Amino acid sequence: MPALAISPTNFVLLSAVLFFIGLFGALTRKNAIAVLMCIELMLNAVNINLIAFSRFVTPQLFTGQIFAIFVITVAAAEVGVGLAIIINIYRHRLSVNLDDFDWLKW
Amino acid sequence: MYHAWLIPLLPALAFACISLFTKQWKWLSATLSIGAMVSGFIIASFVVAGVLQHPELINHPLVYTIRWLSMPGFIVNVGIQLDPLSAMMLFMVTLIASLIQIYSLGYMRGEKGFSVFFAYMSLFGASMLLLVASANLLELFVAWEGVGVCSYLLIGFYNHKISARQAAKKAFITTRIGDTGLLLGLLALQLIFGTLSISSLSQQIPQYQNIPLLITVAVLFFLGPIGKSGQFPLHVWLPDAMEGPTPVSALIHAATMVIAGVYLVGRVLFMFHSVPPVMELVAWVGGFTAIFAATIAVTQREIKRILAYSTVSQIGYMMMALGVGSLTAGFFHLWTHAFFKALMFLGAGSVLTGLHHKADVWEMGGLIKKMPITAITFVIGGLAIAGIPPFAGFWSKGDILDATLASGHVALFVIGAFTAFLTALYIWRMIFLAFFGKENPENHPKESPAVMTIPLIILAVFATVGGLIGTPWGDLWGRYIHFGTYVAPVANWPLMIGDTLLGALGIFTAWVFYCKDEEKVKAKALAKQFNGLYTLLYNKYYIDEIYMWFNHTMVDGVGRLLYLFDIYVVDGIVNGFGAFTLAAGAGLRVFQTGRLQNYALVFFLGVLAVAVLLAFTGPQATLLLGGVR
Amino acid sequence: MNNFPVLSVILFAPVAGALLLVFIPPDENKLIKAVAATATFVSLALTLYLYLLYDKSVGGLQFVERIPWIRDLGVTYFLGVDGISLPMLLLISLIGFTAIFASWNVNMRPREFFILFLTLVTGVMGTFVAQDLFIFLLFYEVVVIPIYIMVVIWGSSKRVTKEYAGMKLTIYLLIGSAFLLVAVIAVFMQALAITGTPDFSIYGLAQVAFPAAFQRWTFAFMLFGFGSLLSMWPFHSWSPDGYAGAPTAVSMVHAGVLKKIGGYGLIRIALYVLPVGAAYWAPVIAVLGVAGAAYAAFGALAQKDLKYIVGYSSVSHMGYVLLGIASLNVIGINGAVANMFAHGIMAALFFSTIGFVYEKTHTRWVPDMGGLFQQMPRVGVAFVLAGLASLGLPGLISFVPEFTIFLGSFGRYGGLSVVAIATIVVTALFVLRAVANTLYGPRREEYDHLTDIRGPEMVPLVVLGGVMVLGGLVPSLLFDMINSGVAPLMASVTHTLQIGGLF
Amino acid sequence: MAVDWSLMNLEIATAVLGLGLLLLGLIIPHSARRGLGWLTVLGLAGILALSVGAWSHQGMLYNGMYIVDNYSTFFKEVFLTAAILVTMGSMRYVDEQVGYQAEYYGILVFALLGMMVMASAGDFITLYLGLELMTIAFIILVALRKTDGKSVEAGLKYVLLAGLSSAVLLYGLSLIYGLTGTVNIIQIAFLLAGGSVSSVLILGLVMLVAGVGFKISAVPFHMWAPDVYEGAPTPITAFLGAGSKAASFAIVLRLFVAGFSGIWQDWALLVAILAAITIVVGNLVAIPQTNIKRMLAYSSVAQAGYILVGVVTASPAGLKAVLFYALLYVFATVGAFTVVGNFFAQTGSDEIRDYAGLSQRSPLSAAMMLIAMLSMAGIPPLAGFAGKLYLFATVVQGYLWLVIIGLVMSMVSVYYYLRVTLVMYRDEPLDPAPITVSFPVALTMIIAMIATLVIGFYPGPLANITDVAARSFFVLH
Amino acid sequence: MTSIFQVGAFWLISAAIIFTAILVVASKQLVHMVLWLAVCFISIASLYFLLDADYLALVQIMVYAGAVSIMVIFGVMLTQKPDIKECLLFNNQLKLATLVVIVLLALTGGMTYRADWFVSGGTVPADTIAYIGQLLLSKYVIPFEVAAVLLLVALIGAIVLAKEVKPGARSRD
Repeated sequence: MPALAISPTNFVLLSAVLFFIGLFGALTRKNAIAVLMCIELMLNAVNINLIAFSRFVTPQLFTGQIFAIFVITVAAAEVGVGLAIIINIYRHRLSVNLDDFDWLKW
Repeated sequence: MYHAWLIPLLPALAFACISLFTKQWKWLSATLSIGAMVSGFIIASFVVAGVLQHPELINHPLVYTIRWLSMPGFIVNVGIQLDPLSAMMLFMVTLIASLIQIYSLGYMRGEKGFSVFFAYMSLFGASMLLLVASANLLELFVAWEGVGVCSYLLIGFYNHKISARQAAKKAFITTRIGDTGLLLGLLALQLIFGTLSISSLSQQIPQYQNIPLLITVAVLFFLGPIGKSGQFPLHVWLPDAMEGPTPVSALIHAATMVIAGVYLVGRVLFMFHSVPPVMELVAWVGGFTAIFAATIAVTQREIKRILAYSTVSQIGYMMMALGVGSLTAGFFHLWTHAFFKALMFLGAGSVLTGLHHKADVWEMGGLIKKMPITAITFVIGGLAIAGIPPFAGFWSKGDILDATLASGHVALFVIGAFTAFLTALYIWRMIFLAFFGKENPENHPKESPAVMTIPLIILAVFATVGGLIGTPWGDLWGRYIHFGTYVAPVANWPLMIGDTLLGALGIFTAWVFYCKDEEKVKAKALAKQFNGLYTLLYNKYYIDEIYMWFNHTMVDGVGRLLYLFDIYVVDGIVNGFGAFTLAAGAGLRVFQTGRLQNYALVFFLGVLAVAVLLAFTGPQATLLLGGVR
Repeated sequence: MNNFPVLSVILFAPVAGALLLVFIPPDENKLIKAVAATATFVSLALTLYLYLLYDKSVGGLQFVERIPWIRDLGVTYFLGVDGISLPMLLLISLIGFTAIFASWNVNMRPREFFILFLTLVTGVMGTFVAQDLFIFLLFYEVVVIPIYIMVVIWGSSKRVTKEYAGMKLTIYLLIGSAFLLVAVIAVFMQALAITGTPDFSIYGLAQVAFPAAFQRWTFAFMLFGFGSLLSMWPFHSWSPDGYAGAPTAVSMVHAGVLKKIGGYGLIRIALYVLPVGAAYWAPVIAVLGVAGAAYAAFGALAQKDLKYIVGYSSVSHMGYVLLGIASLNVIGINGAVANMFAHGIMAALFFSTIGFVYEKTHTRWVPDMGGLFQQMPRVGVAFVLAGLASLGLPGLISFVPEFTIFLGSFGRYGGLSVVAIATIVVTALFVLRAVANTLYGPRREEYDHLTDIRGPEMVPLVVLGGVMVLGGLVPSLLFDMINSGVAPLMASVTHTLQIGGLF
Repeated sequence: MAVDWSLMNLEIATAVLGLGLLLLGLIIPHSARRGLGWLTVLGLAGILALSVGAWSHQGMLYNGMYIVDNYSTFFKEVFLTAAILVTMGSMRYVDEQVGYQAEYYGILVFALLGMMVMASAGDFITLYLGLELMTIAFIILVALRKTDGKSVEAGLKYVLLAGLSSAVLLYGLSLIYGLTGTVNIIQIAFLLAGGSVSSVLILGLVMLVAGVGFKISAVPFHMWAPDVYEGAPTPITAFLGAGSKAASFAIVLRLFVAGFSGIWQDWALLVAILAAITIVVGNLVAIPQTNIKRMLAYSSVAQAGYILVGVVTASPAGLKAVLFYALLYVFATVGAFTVVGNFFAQTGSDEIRDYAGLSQRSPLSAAMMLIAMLSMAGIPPLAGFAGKLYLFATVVQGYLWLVIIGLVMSMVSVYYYLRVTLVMYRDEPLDPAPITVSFPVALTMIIAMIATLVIGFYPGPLANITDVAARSFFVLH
Repeated sequence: MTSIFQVGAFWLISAAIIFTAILVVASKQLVHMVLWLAVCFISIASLYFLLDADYLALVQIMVYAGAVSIMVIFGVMLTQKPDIKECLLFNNQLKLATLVVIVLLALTGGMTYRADWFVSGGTVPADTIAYIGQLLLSKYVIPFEVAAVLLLVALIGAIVLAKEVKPGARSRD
């Protein structure tokens, strides 16, 4: 039933939605850790893209999958560093509210 | 005669030498200056002798030049042009300048800038001599301006006096206005004829056809003489010029500055002659100036001021003569006038030294007893200028009136005649007031030293016999100095008698008013009766005031206006740009709030912008608008 | 020519001096000045030597040095002088030398002062000897920064603060140079596109036939760049403030020479490389020039500060220069170049004199002065000399140039020239006023203690005054040289124009 | 296939150096850690020598996944130069202000490694990893002054915003991968050579522009730069400005000039506009700054705009101009920031007004600052002039407006540079105590100064080298 | 893939993903956020199964649902103020952000929706792990190494940054 057939488009749209949900959170949540999580959502959206394309476009080459693996690795590293910094700044300002961090401006 | 080029050079060297080296040693400086001038005079007399032996020079002047400047389309060769005219001028200028400098030895004794004075005098003489001898109009212009600047320096010699500094400025600016016209004239000539050498111009101009253009050029050209020779309406500087030391006034009025204008007109008479309307202009300017200045002179009180206006008037006379086409008469008067005017100025100077610079003739009187030589020489000068035979003035003035009448300018003749009467009147008014009548008890005059009186005597001799070279019976002058073909003069008895009577009448009137009645009641009554006229004349028709007003209101006004425009509008725009830039910087800065998520938002706004830009501008935008490929 | 790189020596003698100064202890006051004077004197002597050695009959570039510099841009280290640049080189050598003595009494951080000053001198020299646009630009802006620093440190604040004046001057000239740079890059790339070989040398670019439209806008840009440097009306407003703010030496060099780079560039580069554009814009240049001449003369009339008077008068004189350039014929451009030289000498003398007056009386405000002739006759002489020169008195250096400018432009822009000539009366008016109110008039006791200039302070008066008189009495000294440079240049230009069929 | 690992000598050496530093940091006593700086310098110098030796030793690994051409080698040399200068200039600063020498130098070296990978990356995956390696290393370095709240805040802003931007970049990469079925740039270029664009390609392009625009801090993706630059330890700011930016340009060129050359006319105008906006905004906002680090940060934003000009034409000339500018910009930036760091280490201030009388307190510093700033402003005879000449020469035909904007704004920039000059040279010092310049710092300044002057006066050699590098780039693609 | 199961599974999973994602963004408590995030990750992993990327699915579960979530939990724990009251969930740019996001989403959707993707008929080999492992160590060894270094750097960095600064630490270093 072609009408229902799942084409890459579906996945792309799904990932787009996920991406922008994450983006919305990243733009609006006050809490630094929350923003970090939202960024993870966005990266996952990218992964969905990659793997979907890997499945549909280059099934035998695994390019997308490997790309996704690296993305996941980097994401994990980023989360680690990010959290470390957030903890650090929490020590300084006793807050993780991003609106409080405006010593550097203009 | 072939060393005429030395004549301007020597004084110039003297000037350089004095101003650079020998300033400290007064007498050395003076000697240098006088020596240069006198030797110049000696050479000049040889030159005159040479010219007299070579009558062919009249039509084929002796010219020798060197290259001064050359570029494609503009070549200037400077040098000496010798013909009777220039020879005569060289002779006259050197003679009078030498006498005046000798006289200055006494007059300037003890002045602070003694040697500076002599330096300036030398430069003054040098410039005038160069002007006279120059073979090229540009060279002549250089000398012309040199004369101007020297007069500026000398008039402002007492630079601590406010009046002196104003007079100097006035003299320079006023003449400068005229010179602008002259400069334009020169430019035009150079453009039209491609040369400024007098001799070649004298060949080319008479053939030139474009009369209207030539008229403009000539009129512009004539502005120069108007300024330099203090013709109306640029005469205002001349009377003030007596702010300088008296010898300077003498030099300016008699031998150098003011006659430069006359000389120039005479030099290029071939140009004016080929455009009759301009000749008329010259004649009328001269005539008007003559009577105009004479009327003013009648009412003045200061001795030098009276003489100054008389100069203006006499120069007007010469101009009139040239205007009616008589080079001979004009220059003859120039020649005689030089002597008696120098004589009278120096006399006035001697009087002033005697009276410790009290200048008002009404406060003098009876000086003849205390300073006989001065007085007698002065009287001779008076007779000369009043045109009493056989003194020099009689002959030259007679020639002028003769020429005017002969050329059919009756109106001008009448003016001239009346001026002659006025001249006699005001000069003798001065003489009677100053030298005759009863003495003024406050004054303790005494005769000046020989070094001052001897020049007076020499000049007096010339003022007496100087005219005899131009009588209808022995017309040496006219044979050498004339324009076009030479016509031997014939004795015009009625005119001669008329002149004499006019002069005598003037003297008599003066005697009646200012000598016969000790108290001068008549004169005062007359002045009272015509009070308005009197004040008008006494204030020189208020022309100075008008000029002052124009200068300070209009010119300075414009200046101030433009300056404000500059700092507020032009500068305002510049600063406006600057301010705008700074404001833009400060404005954009506000977006940098320091809020991380604002930054993120801006980032994605940027994404949006880029997306729109790419999707809707690129070459394939149309195909993308539908979102289809 | 023997292959001794004399131009490079002239160029880098001041730099050597500056480097030497770096190693002199900053308090060795006299020594520092001596070194600076020596360095500039070397340049001056060599320049005079070249001036005498230059073969006018041959003309063209002489004493050429060329070393390939940047191959891919076709840049060569290409030095040489012709009849136009040599007088300019002489000018900067003279003024650089005399300015050292004019600032003989600088005792505040003298070492830095003279280091910067020597750099400045080198920069200006470089622009005149460089025959390669790239090298030209290198030197062109070297001068800006030293000037700024000198103004803000050693300058003086009057109507405007020296910071404002310096910044205005600097930014103004830099913006101008930005447009110049645009034009240069465009010309270079266009030439590259036409000929295929990169070449930055002025001569090489002049051989390229650029399309007319292209020439029009590039010339306009160059005109703006050079014009603002030449203080072309209405881009002049930096100039009076700048001079007023600057220390004496800078005023001398800036008014004396730096401005002239603008005129030099207009003739030697813009006109030479883009004749069609020049022909197109010439009327505009003429109008702006005359407007500037008259406008600035009147503006000077309203000034009370001596430096402002001279500042405006220099704007006015540059107006004449522009008029001469606009006449686009040999006579006019001869006059323009000569007038740049003349005005340089005169302005330098003016500013050095004003510097001395200011140094001694601590005022430049004309109403506060008067009768200075009695206390300082030599200063007075210098001032009067400069003044007379600036009102174009025959017998001084600036008359014949002005006359030739008028002569050159009269045929083309009759009316405009008449206005310009009439302006000299106004010039006379304000100059004589300044002279009268500063030097003449009753003696003022408060200045009785002042000492006249003497010793080293006399150098500017003697040297510059001498040149002034000499150049006035024997103009051919200057004009033969200039003509030997202008005539061939105009020959090539007119040739192109006739091919372009403009007139 | 046979893999010629010798092509990766530089990277391997760098990695070894980094690991060695970290290990040494563990074993040697604290007192000895100060020596690590010199060790780093020596090591990097050795690698630089190696890279010079490896010049035109070109080739590809895994058919174009890793490209070693003169282009990448030149960039690696640029990074190495920057790293060496930064390390030398930062020793004292690190010892006194930061601590953690081992970690500092080690991570700095790894950041360098990341840049090198970026320079040679031939496909998206390598490119992305290199980018992230550099970014994470920088995040850590930025936040390393833990005692300073500003530093940590800068770190936080950097990590979050960098995360966002790399997410966007990745999204774009994924789309293009989906469109072309490959991540290999050369193949993508081949596939896109037709020049037909689909909407998805455009979308991917947009995301890529945003992602790399963030890295090169092009307006409007620059917002992070001023804050991070100001907060970061000064030497790191220098390295961010010089190295990170250059590396990002390396990938910009790979992606756009090589990858998307087929659809050049689609993005040329966009890049031109971005360049113009970046130049204008960067310079304008720099004017009102009072903190010198922040001012230099904005000016470096503007500099990114200038470099971007070279990308517009996607021509060898433009590429060459970019390479040329990248190197000279390293000297200017590192020089200026070294002065700032040294000054801060002794006075604890970054305020411009405190620089009063620097010309008397430390003539060398003042001169360095002046020369660096004038070079950035492009005033002859400094290197910046030659660089701008090369950059704008490429666009003068077709993008005249860009040339005018760029040059006029560069002259405007002189305004704020001169304000600093004014303070340094005219004002009398508030505290006459001289600013001591330790040997390594002095060395850094002198090298930077001489390089700036020499490149300005005699750009010939560098021009030739960059020319060769640029050509090698086009040989491969 | 057209079999009804796959289709149904896709819709189901995507619904779950979006739903949980929204919850993540919207939930007040950070802890809840983390939990929903974990759920979201798991459902994404199941999507990977659907896409025959079983190895990826495992990695996803282990790294994301496992490691990352735990780390985040720690982070949350360490940064909780005594009184955990998020006075306001969203910052003041909510409206503008919403607008931008929606527009961008619309744009992206519009641009990707009708694009037809090149779909190769090929199928994914059975055991992906072997292939991937082989590729990672052969073709993708350079990125692999770089990733290793990256992790090392991140590790050290995290330690250095998270480490408590002892008083007087500065004087020692």
